[in-house]
Amino acid sequence: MAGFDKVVASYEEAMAGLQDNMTILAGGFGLCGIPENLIAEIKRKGSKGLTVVSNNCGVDGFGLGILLEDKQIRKMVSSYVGENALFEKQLLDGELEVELTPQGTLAEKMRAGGAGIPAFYTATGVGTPVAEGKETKQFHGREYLLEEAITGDFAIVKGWKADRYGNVVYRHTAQNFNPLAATAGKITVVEVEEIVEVGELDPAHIHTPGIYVDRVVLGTFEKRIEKRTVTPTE
Amino acid sequence: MAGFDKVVASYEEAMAGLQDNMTILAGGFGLCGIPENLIAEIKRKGSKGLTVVSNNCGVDGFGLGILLEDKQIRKMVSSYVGENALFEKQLLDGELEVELTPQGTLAEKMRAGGAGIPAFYTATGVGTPVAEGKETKQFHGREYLLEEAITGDFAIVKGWKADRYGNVVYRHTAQNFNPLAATAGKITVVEVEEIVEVGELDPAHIHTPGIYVDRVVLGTFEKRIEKRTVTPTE
Amino acid sequence: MSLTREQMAQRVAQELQDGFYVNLGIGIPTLVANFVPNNMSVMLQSENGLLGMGEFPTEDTIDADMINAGKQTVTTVKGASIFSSAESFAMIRGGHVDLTVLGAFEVDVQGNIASWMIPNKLIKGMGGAMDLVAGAENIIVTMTHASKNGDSKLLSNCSLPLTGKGCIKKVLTDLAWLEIENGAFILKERAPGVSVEEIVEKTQGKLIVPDDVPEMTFS
Amino acid sequence: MSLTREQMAQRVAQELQDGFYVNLGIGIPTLVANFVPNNMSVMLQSENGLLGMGEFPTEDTIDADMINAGKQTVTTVKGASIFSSAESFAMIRGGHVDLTVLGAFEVDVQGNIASWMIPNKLIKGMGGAMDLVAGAENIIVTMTHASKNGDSKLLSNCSLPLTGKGCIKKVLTDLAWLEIENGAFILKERAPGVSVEEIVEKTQGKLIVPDDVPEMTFS
Repeated sequence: MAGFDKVVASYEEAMAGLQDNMTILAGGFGLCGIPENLIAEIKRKGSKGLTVVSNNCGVDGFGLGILLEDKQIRKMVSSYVGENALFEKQLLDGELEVELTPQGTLAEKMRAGGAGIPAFYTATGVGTPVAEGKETKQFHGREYLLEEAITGDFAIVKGWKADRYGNVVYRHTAQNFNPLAATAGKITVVEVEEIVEVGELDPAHIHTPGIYVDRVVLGTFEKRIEKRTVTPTE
Repeated sequence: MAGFDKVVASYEEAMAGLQDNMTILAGGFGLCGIPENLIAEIKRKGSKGLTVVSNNCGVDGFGLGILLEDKQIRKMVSSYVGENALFEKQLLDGELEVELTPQGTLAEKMRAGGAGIPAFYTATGVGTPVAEGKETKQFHGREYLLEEAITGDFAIVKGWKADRYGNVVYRHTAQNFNPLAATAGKITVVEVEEIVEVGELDPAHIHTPGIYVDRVVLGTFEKRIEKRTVTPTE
Repeated sequence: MSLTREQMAQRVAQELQDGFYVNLGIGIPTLVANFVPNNMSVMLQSENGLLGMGEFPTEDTIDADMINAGKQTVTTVKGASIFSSAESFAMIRGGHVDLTVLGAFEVDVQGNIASWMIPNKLIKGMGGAMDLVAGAENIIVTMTHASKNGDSKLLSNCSLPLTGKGCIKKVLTDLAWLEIENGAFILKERAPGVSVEEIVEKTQGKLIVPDDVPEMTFS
Repeated sequence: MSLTREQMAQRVAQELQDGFYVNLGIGIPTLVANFVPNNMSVMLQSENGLLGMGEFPTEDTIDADMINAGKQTVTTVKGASIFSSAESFAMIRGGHVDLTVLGAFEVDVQGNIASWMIPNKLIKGMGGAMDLVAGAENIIVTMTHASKNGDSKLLSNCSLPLTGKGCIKKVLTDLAWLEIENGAFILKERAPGVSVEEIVEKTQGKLIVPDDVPEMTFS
């Protein structure tokens, strides 16, 4: 089944074809489940003018934050940003554009992008700055906003395990936006901790079927923790 | 965790509260993964004037087909019907109304109903009889139809295993419409082949989280096969 | 000679590429799976929620919970995945399936297709056909070129209610391989032994006949 | 005396019911989990994709892949489920969460809430707050009754950009428990030792004071 073998040998190959001014959808929530090595490869490549769609923008020196260092990001589409000083500076200096999108709407926009739904209605954001310039419509006596789908030139995704056909499972809450981004990229690249034999993943428990995935690359991960909270042991 | 114990002792309890003229969403595709005992309980109860939303309407004498015998169904919302003679007769006699809905639109309408999306756009059905009376809108130069969400007074669902909290997994292609119906019922009832200990299902592999489920009932199933196709063994 | 059902399936199979995800409709399209070239793999998507459909089971392995969109008992291949109907149609509607093959009653020069409803006959429903034709980039319609009465099924305007609008670009009939472009059928290949004249006669919609119309080959 | 943060959490916890699925925001709402009555169970939903959030892990069990919406490392309880952000907000937007508790800058008599944006200050974003207030039937807002400058946060019209419109019915401040009905705050309970006069003085929006306003009790 050579035609279904999605595994590439290097990160360079994984991000081949990335060009300036492209739109990239990235999985992850905070620093959890972020495609950290694919982000590093984008930094190495030096592509500029990028639009990045991701719930957050990393921190100074890690995650998407490192793409700010060489001003590679032109625009962020996110629900929550600014955990990093560099982000704040570039935003205030007008070097970075931000489109704030409610978290649930952002998730649904990516899902819609992958699912051939060009737009959907939601009550989220009605009467708020998010509603500016958007169509509204009443259903059953309540007002809803029309929100359009998002797709990307690339989707960069962090999985736990994948097989060569690109079937992916995620680990714990590192799932988050990853399966949604995976559906909505023209080229979807998944980096994983482990590549397993085809047939090893239970068909009923695959989170992202291989049909959405173009490339799989094996990586090692730092997995930085943003807020380390522990229960002291007695 | 008594408050989360969804298990009921009988099918009578499982369908308590069902009244005439209610809307019922049913999982299943053909005869695969249908809530066969919950359907039988609806027949036993004798509720009339029902609107049933289900991809198909069973066959003569099995599945939703048995609700035709006493004319309990007023209206079917389905993508494909008429595998049963009784269905055809009642339709031609004007005793039964049918709203044909493309299969993917039907699935998405149920998902939307559960997800608080009152309506979405799809290219499916543009320029066909399905588009009659529906709003259309252009996105990126293509025409799309506005389709509204579906919710039900009851959702009747067939699972494989559930725990007492109502977390459900489905078996093979018996999944189909079941997880979608499960999200969109005011009262969601799941019948299963096995009730397992809480904690036994892997949190990352639960198909329907318990938050969607109101009642769980244990049953035994005939699982009739509609088209038995086999590869002869040598 | 007009093509047999098997030859039609064989011709469609020539359009497959290694690594294609394919949805095959009921009838002739289903037979395409039997003609996948040996040096090639495709994965079959079944819209009830299965990617990686395998052969029919044996009597020993038959399972009521494992069926395809035609409601036949099937198996899975290695690397298959199983999911909900919403996920299945997200794949289809989202354009992730590489090739869709399905039957039809009529096709016209605008790329319209009618395949589900004959007025005044019992209407069973469109099933997943409307989603499939709206979602796919790459669709092949398989049907006989004309009805038993000799009425052409390749029309200037479909006479039956549509399944989809402007979505068909490739048609294989028992007589010819045609593509739809700029409001016309282009005759690309003819069945072995079938004359251009017969195809012209049996095609009601505008037909463009290039200077050279090769015969189909079956290797 | 105005309520402490712990007392506020304790008062909110009195609104819990056995079997509730609850989403708790950052700050005081998070503390509510510490006051769930012994005879009762609730399941905590965290909008990054977790239903059944447990306590913080130990140093031995800490896992970067297991966090909550506040980005804190957590554990799961038995019977938890983990899913995508789209599924998580399907639950929230679809009204499946029984109670949502969150903080705010301002609330007004129309049930509007402002909680995410102060113009001319750096805007970090709304995160999931807009989805939470739009989706939930049952929301409790927790905040101080007035700012440190003494400016009321219970207004006739929110002055800051909204998080949600007409969605708030219950507010707990450090001074009072109030409900919003027909364009007014209804004073339901006052913090122990706090006078009705003080609450009236610190409430800018229309306030209805019933004849009897009991003190809160903490058992």
